[in-house]
Amino acid sequence: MSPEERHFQEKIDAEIKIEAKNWMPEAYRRTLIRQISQHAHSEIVGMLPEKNWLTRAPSFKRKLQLLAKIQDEAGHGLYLYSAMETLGADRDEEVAKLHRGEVKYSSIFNYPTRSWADMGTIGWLVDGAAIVNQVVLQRTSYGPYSRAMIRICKEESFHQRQGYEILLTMMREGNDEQKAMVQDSINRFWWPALMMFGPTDTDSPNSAQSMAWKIKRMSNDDLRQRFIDQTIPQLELLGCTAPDPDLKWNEERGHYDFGEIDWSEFYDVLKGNGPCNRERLRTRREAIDNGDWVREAATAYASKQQQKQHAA
Amino acid sequence: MSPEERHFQEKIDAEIKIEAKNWMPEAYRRTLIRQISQHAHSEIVGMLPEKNWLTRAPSFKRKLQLLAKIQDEAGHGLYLYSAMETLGADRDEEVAKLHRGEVKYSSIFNYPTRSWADMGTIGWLVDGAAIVNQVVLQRTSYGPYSRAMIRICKEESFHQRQGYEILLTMMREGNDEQKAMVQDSINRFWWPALMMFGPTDTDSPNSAQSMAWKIKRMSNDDLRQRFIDQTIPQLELLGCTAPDPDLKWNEERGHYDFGEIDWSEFYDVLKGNGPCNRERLRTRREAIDNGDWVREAATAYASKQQQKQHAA
Amino acid sequence: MTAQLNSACRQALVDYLLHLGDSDTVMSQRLCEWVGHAPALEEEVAMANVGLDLLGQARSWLSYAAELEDQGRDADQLAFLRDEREYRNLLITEQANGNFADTMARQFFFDAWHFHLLTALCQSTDAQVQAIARKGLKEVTYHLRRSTAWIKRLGDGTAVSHQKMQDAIDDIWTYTGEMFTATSTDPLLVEAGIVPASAPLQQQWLGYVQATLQEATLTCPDENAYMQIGGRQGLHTEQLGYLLAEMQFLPRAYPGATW
Amino acid sequence: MTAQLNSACRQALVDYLLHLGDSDTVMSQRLCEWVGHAPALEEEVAMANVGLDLLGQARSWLSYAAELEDQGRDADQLAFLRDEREYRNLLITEQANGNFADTMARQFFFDAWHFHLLTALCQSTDAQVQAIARKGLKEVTYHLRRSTAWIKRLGDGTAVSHQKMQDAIDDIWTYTGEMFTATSTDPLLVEAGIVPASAPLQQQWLGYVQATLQEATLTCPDENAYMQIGGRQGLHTEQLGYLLAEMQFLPRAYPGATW
Repeated sequence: MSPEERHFQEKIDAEIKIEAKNWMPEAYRRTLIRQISQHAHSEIVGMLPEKNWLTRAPSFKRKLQLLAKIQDEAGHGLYLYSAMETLGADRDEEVAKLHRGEVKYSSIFNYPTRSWADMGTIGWLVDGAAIVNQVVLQRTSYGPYSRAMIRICKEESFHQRQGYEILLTMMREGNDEQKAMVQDSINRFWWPALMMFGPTDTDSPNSAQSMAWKIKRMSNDDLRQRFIDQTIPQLELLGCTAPDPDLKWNEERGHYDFGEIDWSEFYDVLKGNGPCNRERLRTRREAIDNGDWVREAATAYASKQQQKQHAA
Repeated sequence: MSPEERHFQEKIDAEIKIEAKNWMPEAYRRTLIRQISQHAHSEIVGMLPEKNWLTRAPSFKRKLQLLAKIQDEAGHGLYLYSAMETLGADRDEEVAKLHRGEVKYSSIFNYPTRSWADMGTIGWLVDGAAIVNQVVLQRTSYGPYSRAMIRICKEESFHQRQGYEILLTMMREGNDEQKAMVQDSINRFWWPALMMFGPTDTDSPNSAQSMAWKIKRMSNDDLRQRFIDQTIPQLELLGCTAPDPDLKWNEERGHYDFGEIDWSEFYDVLKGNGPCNRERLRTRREAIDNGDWVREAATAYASKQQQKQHAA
Repeated sequence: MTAQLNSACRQALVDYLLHLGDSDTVMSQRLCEWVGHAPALEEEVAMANVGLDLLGQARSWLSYAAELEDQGRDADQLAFLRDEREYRNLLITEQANGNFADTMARQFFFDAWHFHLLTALCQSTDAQVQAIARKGLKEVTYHLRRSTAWIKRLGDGTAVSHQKMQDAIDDIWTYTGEMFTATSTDPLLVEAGIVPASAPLQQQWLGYVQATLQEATLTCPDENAYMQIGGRQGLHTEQLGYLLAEMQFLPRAYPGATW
Repeated sequence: MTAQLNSACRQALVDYLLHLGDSDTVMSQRLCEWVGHAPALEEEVAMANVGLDLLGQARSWLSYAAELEDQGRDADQLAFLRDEREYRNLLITEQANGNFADTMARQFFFDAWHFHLLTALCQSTDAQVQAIARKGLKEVTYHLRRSTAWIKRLGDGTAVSHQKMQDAIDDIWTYTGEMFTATSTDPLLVEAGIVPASAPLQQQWLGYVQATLQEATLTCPDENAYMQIGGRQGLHTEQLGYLLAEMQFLPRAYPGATW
């Protein structure tokens, strides 16, 4: 280990944040760029399944909430890309990698939103799972990422409560069709939400280094267990069930036991075979391609303005 | 008058049809091409206001009827372009003239369809007005046009009855909202339908020659009066009213009197200022432009096939 | 004949009829969207013609489903008042029109399935299914001839049309596998001789498709590629909801009205 | 203050409020359609922001309309259960998004009207109108600043953007005149000092628009060109029906449901 590396690891061990200008191992930088860009891409792609019901939101209140949530997500994307750029990466280049299929975004957004209840379930389960992850990441070792997480977590918690409230309203004040919509939505998103924490620890070979660098701070399986434990009481309060016959409280462990996750589905979706992988990427690619002339115009205008100022 | 001209006019006077291979004055040919192409264009553009409710037709029965009607109109367009081509004109060239705004189609199709009732009103009033015109044109002097008219009139009468039946169903079996929809639709289409017969005879300078050639066989005003006279009893049977306070039976004339037509609106729409002129032309232009590569492919394939047959 | 069906079989048949009727309904709605936008006047006529046939078949299948279901609903109520989650159409039918090649790829794969399925249904032990299939087969024979001709024209037309046609085929391929999946209750119907088994159907379809694409100088995608399914379980792509919102607007906005 | 309105004036005000609320609702819906499709992430945020503001204003106007109307309806029922013929929005708001220049032309003309109108409504003799206008004006000031900036950027950007921007302006111009037309009952409101007269508003609008377009190196179309009207009478273009079918789907499909 070089003196720089030793010094770096000592800071990490002492819970001192690494900042943009500090020396860091190249692999640390690369791992972070990859992770933050994936996180940013997920915020942006994650707008699409919600947009699918935005134009069909059933009331002013719900439409305002949903649009505000989507706007927050675009904002999260912006913070995260900024945090990523402190590491010397370029936003456009990372987005191009996404569009070429070289980087991923969270697989959960490859599932379609099939009813209004999905707007509740995404807020509650999907954002809920994201928060469990992000709460831990608030203590991640890289300063700008950690600070972005703190800001994002606050807003996400708000979204999660809103999502839960959508479902609660449908279960408590809704008719039978609406209640069925909620249960159906939970049935469809339950397992994909559990998959959001990634493969089981035994199949997650890169985790060890990330843990040592404190980029990651808890294992996939521990995060997943934490999510399940905190979610089941909320599920019961809704009066709904999880589509998992093996789910039950284990007094001994002090945790819920749960059934086997169908990892073949996870890997299928990851490979591009989810129901919406193609649509999501196509939508994003077209948005950027169709916007080429707009961004070019803005650049041209800005440089004309600058020239005028110089001339004056 | 040359001997050819005399012979031609004698045939006209004797009610002998002029056929494609017969000699005819150049102006007769040009007038006919213009009239038939406008008629054909009207069939095609006329599909668009109906298409606007096709995807929202309220039942299988109505959707089947409407789609069949639209299909008939495309068919009418085909006959009419064929009749026109017997005069040496080219369909693509005439369509290009339409798209360049050099030729018109019936102004009635520049009005939007704002409710389902408009599907009834267009069938009843608009096709009804067209039929009054076309019934007379069955006796027009040019053979291919006359025969096309005979075929078209049969189908149009069927459409007219269907349109009327749509309105009758809404008035007799409908709720108050549906009845209001019908009356509103009649209010909107009444005057434009009357304008379909063109300007008053005093403002219609080209009519005399067309009458002599028996391309036209009744004056605009006579056709309009005939339409009104036959329509009012149907209007009364519906239990609706016309938006014309001056409309009343004139015992002496044996016809209905009616109010002054707002010709400024007629000329505005003709000039391109109707509510839908731009959309209609744009839709047609884009359809043909977007289809360029398809038609080119079909031509290329056909010539490849021909070459293969020659080679074999 | 319907009296002889036991209740499980009857329910299975209702489900199957909804699948057929909904697929025809949605496909027809997509064709309606083309009106006024076709690349040539002759195609306006042809697309309307196919749309009409499918709409008529949809009504027949749904009328029979309503009759068997026996809950006082008619074909219109089934088509215009069920929400997305209850729709049983094939996912391929709800895919957006795209360009003319996209529409033709969708149509061709659908027609080839439809033709071989109706051919088999002409031998159904259920007289009503048989009657509807016989009537429909005449129409679908023409549909398939037409879409096959377009695949060849576009595939073996110009370089531009070839590329567009290949892209269209590659793009929609993932929705073709679903046509040969069975629900848990389909075997009851197969056993009763009411509907054909999927496996031989798939072989016929694939043979026809491969031969046509080859003649059209196009590459047939991998038959073992990953396939999207879900339509028969009411699990649709995000496109269907919009289609239904538009199609069902009037019956939803004016409940109980007669039109 | 509402108690002091006589019944004719009250009806006129309800109508005017529907006009404001519906215009904001429809404009916001069009902006919602852009989500995920904007040319840059910053624009996603900005468009959502404008859409949110307009949606909030729509709710305020319609809530007040519902209160004055006093028929037991609320803002949601007004927005989600009225059909096209009852909608009172400006035709410009319902025009399709087109490309980014089309959307910006629509937004700019609307914002310039909106800004000058709300400025005037800040002096309304109706306290509630005044309060909603004051709150809205802050938001609309930003909207106008943003759309003005885009008109300049695209107009004086590249040759391509200049052409697209000019085409967009020429195309939507025919829908701008309607913003300054009055209904038969508007004079009651003008007389009561509740709303401003249109003529001075139009002059302010035109001055601002002409100056901006000039700076953007764009040509301002003829102010005396033929103008399409009808929105305030519920006479809409063929675009609104589809927008409402989508927007109103859930409340129509599940009557009376709480969400």
